[in-house]
Amino acid sequence: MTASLEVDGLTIASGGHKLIRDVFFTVRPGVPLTLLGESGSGKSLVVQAIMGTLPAELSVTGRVVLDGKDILGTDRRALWGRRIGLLPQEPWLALDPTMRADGQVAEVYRHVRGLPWSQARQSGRARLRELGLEAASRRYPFQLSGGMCQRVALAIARAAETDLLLADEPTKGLDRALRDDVANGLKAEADRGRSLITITHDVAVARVLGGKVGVMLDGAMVEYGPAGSVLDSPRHDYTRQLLMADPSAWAPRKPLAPRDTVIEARGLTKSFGGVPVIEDVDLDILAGEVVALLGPSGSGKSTLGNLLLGLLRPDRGEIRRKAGLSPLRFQKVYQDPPSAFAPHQTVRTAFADLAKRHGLDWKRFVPLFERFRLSSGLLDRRPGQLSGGELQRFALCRVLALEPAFVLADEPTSRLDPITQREVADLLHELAAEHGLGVLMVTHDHAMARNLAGRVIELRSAEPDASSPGGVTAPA
Amino acid sequence: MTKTKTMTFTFSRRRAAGAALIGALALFGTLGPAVIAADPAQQDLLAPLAPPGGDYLLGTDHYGRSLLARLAHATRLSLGLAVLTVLSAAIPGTLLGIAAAWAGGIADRALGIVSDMILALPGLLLVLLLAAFAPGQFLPLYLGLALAQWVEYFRVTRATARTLLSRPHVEASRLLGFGPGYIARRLILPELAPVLATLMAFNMGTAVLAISTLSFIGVGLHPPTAEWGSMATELLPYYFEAPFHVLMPAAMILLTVLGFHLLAGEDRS
Amino acid sequence: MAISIQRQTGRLLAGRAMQAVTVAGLVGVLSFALVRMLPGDMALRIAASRYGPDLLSGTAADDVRAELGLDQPLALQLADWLGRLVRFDLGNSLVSGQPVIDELAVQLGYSLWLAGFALALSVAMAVPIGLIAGLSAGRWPDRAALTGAILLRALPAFVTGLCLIILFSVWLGWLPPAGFGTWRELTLPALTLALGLAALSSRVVRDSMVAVAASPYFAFARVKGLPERTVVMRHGLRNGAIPVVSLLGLQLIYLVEGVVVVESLFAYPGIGHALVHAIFARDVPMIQGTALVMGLVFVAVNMLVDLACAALDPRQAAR
Amino acid sequence: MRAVSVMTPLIAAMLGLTCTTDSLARDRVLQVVGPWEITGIDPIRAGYVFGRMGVAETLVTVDGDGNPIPALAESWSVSDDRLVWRFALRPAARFHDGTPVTAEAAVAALEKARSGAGVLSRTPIAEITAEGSDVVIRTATPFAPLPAFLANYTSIVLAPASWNGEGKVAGIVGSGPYRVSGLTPPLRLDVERFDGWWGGSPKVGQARYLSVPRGETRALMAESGEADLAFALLPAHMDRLRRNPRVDVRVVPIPRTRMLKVNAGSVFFDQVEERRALSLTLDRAGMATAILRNPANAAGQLLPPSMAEWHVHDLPPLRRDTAEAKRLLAAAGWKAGQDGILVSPDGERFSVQLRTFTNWPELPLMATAMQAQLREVGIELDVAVGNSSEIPAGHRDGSLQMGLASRNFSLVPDPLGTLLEDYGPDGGEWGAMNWSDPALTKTLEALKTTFDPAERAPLRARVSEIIQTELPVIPIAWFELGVAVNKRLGSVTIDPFEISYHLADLTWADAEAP
Repeated sequence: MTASLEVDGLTIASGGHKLIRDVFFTVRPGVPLTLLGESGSGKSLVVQAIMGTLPAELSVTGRVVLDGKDILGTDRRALWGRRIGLLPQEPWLALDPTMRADGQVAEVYRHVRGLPWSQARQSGRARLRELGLEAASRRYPFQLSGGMCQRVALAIARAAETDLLLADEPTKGLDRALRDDVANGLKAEADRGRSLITITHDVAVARVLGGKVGVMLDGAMVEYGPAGSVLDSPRHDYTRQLLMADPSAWAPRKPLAPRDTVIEARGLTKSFGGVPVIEDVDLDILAGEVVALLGPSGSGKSTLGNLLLGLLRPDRGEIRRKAGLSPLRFQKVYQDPPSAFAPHQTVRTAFADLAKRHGLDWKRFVPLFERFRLSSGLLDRRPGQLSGGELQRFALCRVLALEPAFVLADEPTSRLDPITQREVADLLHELAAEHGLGVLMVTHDHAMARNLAGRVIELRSAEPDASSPGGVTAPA
Repeated sequence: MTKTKTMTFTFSRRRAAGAALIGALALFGTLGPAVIAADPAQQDLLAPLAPPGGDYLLGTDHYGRSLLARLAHATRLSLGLAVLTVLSAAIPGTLLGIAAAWAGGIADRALGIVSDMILALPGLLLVLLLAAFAPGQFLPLYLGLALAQWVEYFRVTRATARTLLSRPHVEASRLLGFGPGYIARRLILPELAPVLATLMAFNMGTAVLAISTLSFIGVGLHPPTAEWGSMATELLPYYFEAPFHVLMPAAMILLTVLGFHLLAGEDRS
Repeated sequence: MAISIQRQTGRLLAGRAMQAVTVAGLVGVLSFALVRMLPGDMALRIAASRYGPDLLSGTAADDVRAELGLDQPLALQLADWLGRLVRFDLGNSLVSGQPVIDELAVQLGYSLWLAGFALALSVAMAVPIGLIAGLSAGRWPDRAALTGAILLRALPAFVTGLCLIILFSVWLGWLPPAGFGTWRELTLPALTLALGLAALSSRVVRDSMVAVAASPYFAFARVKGLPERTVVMRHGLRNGAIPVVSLLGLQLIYLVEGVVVVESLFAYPGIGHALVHAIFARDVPMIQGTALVMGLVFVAVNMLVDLACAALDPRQAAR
Repeated sequence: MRAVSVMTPLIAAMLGLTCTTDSLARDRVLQVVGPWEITGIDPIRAGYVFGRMGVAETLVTVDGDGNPIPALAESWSVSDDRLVWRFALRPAARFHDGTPVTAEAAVAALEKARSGAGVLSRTPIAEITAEGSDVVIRTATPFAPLPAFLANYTSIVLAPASWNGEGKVAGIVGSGPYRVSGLTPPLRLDVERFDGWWGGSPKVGQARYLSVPRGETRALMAESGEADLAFALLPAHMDRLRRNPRVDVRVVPIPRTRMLKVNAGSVFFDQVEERRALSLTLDRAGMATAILRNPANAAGQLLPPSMAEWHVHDLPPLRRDTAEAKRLLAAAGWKAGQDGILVSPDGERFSVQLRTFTNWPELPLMATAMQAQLREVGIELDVAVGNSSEIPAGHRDGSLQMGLASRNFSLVPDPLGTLLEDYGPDGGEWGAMNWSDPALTKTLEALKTTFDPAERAPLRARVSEIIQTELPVIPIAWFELGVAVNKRLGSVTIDPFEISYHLADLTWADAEAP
């Protein structure tokens, strides 16, 4: 049996405010649908509306027709795992931390499909084997990499063999190589004749999946059609922006004119618990240049950055800063903007305290806010009430107010949607040029590194099983 | 940590009810002794265990003393002792906890060992030994309870502060030039507040109950001092003739625990 | 991985053993010093506890003083205790004259039975109640459980215990009001303690279940299509139990020493009772012995909790 | 929800067990409860429990009036010079290990008792020897109350097997109707019938003594039928138990008096007027009614009417008269100060500490009541509730001002033993402090050596009169022992001297004929 799903006129409202307006699409077996849009565009609400997990206080109208039957407003619990499957976002959080991988697959066979335990376990292991996870089947989620977790989740989805599969941001938090792996896995599910709906902000995923694409903006579907036509000849402005924002589509930046060295490192070595992470690294950052620090996760990128800032102490080696610079002029921009602000303080308090601490005049911030398009209304909100992009811009303001000479940007765009990501990257580049700022940008995105930075430094992987420690390979 | 907790101290209906309850108790304890004419030590051996109503609003105890007057005096003492004990334990415990988490290294380990030792020492031993120095007096009971309780705050604070200190916003604040004082006051304490509030609410009750336990085993305050725990203990033998009298001080303890719980806010999850 | 867990366990045991030795020394010295600093005539106190007030006399006290060598220098007495401790000899009780170790063996045994049974009862009450409250957070079962918890938490143990005796012994005639030896006598004191404990632990179970129920893995388990019961049993309980286990550890410690009221109300022999009497009687070897045993119980319980947490949570085992 | 379903069978199982064991519970172990803890096994610490439970016997015991009667000794005689006592042992007496009770064994046991803190150490015994089947005791001076001293529980006769090589008590091998079948100090003693007892075979096969420190629990044990004999009921619980159809409440006056010990060497109590004023201030009737629930317990004199030979009926009872008390205090030089508290001519405030303790739960209650009563005449009392040792300690170092205690006059069944100790020329730790009276000393000495009952009577009355006039201690209340007896027991005797529970005489009232 195969399923087809038709969504028509789906509207979700909170109070009088419409969060989703008139969304429509059709999914058929073998023709996957990808909903593309940035965070906050309402993609996840659509998934929740199909699953039947919308919060009770939201009102929903329209039709969600599964195989000719309108299921909206019915209790869909009985369909879960039988007709509708879900591939969760961030599977390393969605897998039970205290249960081994095979158990989490096998229980689907036992409790959903009613097989006896012995067969359920066998089938569970078979699913993992298919996805190349044989070795991982007796491990706990925390012992698996992000990509492996994603594949375990896929094995669970495959075990249920639901006709309809929903994938909610399946590549969130994964680096580029893993992203393609996941997209291909999903493609394979669709090719096996399942109906697939994928939600993502990653254009590349949409390209791999093919089928149909719907582009969402502010709760409305602004463009809908076959993947080829939407992605290659977009009609809506927003779709075009989205496509342009992908780092691979960026135009390479003008190289900057670096000046003297702000910070240099010689022979840096650091190990944690006996495992070397950084070994004998030399590095110079000049004023007015952007240097990209590339490497897969676990290669010691952030460690190196934190060593430079003095947040960690090296086991060996030395760090020299340009003479006469106050330590305050060495700053950092964080990967996850909300966590870089105290959750209970309004942004205004944070800036007021900063002004008070350093005897600064509030006036000094005003042009910065203007420059970063941050309206004063945002100041009285708490971090939880601001978007990642807004917070990251506030973070840049905060750092710039201290007139830094060196900024460590630790994956500053990885948690942002593509358009904001581009905006922040552009800002960093501009600031380096204008203020003669030395920027060390930690990233795992090769395209971004190539297009943004004057120099690229790549650290080798230092996976626990690889004996070679991280080291600099190729200064570009 | 994708969800950010907001620590607004909203004055919910629950909190308002808690504050009202504690306020009423505090008022009863402070004004009661002045307003109520009856002397809490005045006995009438011919009218013991009078039921509520009649000459005495809440009846009399086993010596024919006014229960209302005694409850008012007891409220002042018990509530005061509970608040004093909890504050004396919470303030140093929290400060040391933050200091240990901040300093790390040897200082942290040393404080950790001290707290472990105090936990391993039976709390009862500590209180009883202190009480043996000055039997019947207020100070040793208070000291003993505070000494036994501070460890709890220390451990909770140290554990929470340690994770907080490793969070990016704290690291950012250090890079931005803020000192330990600011970080402790403005960044750590507000995050700890809900946990500490719950702990303190619980310990208010624990302190009152601990004193009642002590008076049960004969280590109470000098007579004729009125205090909830000893009132309940003294009236216990009359549980059948005057059950209401035994329950009155118990009810006061209940109201206190309830009030502080409501005041502390929602259960943390 | 098995090897690393074993090594981890080994290190944990070694750490706890060190702690045990430190606790032993410290507790012994501290209780000795404090007791000797106390005002009053120690020999008279001991005599009062030995012979009761009727037979108590100054001459009896003088005999006690001479018999126990209380007039020897303090340092000598302390060194004597430490010297014997190394040979696992805790000396004799000054009151009963019996070896401390024998008395403790009896009393600790009864205490552990009581504490263990109380703990089991409290878990049997707290887990289902906390589970229901946690899964219906904010609705009436949750509120009812909270009200009950505050009520039980605020009642002095002697009031709860008395109510239980009246209900189960006098009205229903099911269980004896006091005594010890069989599970019948054990039930009421254990229930009294369990109610107080369950008041707290049901809230911790509840909070922990709320956190688990809000977790992505709980939601995912539902989405997988597992029946609600299976979701709770397979993914809720174990994760929810992790914070509760550490609490149970703390509670067991509280139980072993905090049961004085219950022991006295139900005429149940135990270590809390022993400690209180030893302090009243200034029975230094008994104080040292009880404090020592309690300290070691603390260390042992902490160790069990560590091991239990590691067993429940593979992340902790690997850390 | 699942867990609830797990609980259900558990609860059901528990209820099931309850029912089955409930029917088994009538396996007839006689349960005795009392507040007294078993603080060890050696006779001087815990001999009372072995005596009361019929495990161990003394040579002599007393009848309900306190007259010595034979126990292990069949008969006794005293030599003409009144220095040599000869006790003839029962030939049929056997220890629980089967060995006969020989004079040598008895002598060994008594010598142990004499060397410890027991009452025998306070007698002028010179020598104890075995002569055939007789135990012969020689005293240095004539000592009339000797049989009473031998009736005390510290003088029980144990088999030689009771002591280990180091001379410490290792187990209790007595000769009574019951033998120890289990002992868990400090709370429980189990005994079973000993068929070799000289007095015949007891009806009740097994008995248990359980120490239950809380009065509430003892009352509830009696109420629920769990306890067959519950001793030392609190006054507050007796009315309720009286209404219980299953329980018989017996109240027996016992030779014990609660009294105030005062430091007659202090400025507060050195004049007899002050002590009388103190006595006149106290509301004995009120305390006896409110606290003891029996106005007849207000002590009109030191020794209660139950001690017929010592109580003097025509002695005017101590009474309350606060006006008279104020007058006497004024006469003694005390004037009211600004805060209402009396002040002596030297400016000393009449503020004294009263020490008492919790072994008898009513003592702190009475202390608190007296605190309020003394306040009315301008005496401030600081009530310090502590350990019983603080009164003798204060007596010894002179720091005691007042002490409230309960004094047993039947520890040695003849009160003379206690009186000699408390009111001798140097006072006593539980009696007079910094007070003595040559006339009293002389009378007590005379009593020690007077064997003729007719001569003793006036001497005894004289003792009571002197104490009543001089008030070296202030009697407050007499004592009665409340006992709840389950009606399924027959032939219950409550011993006012608390020497024996007479278990061997008890019967099951509802027992079927064998």
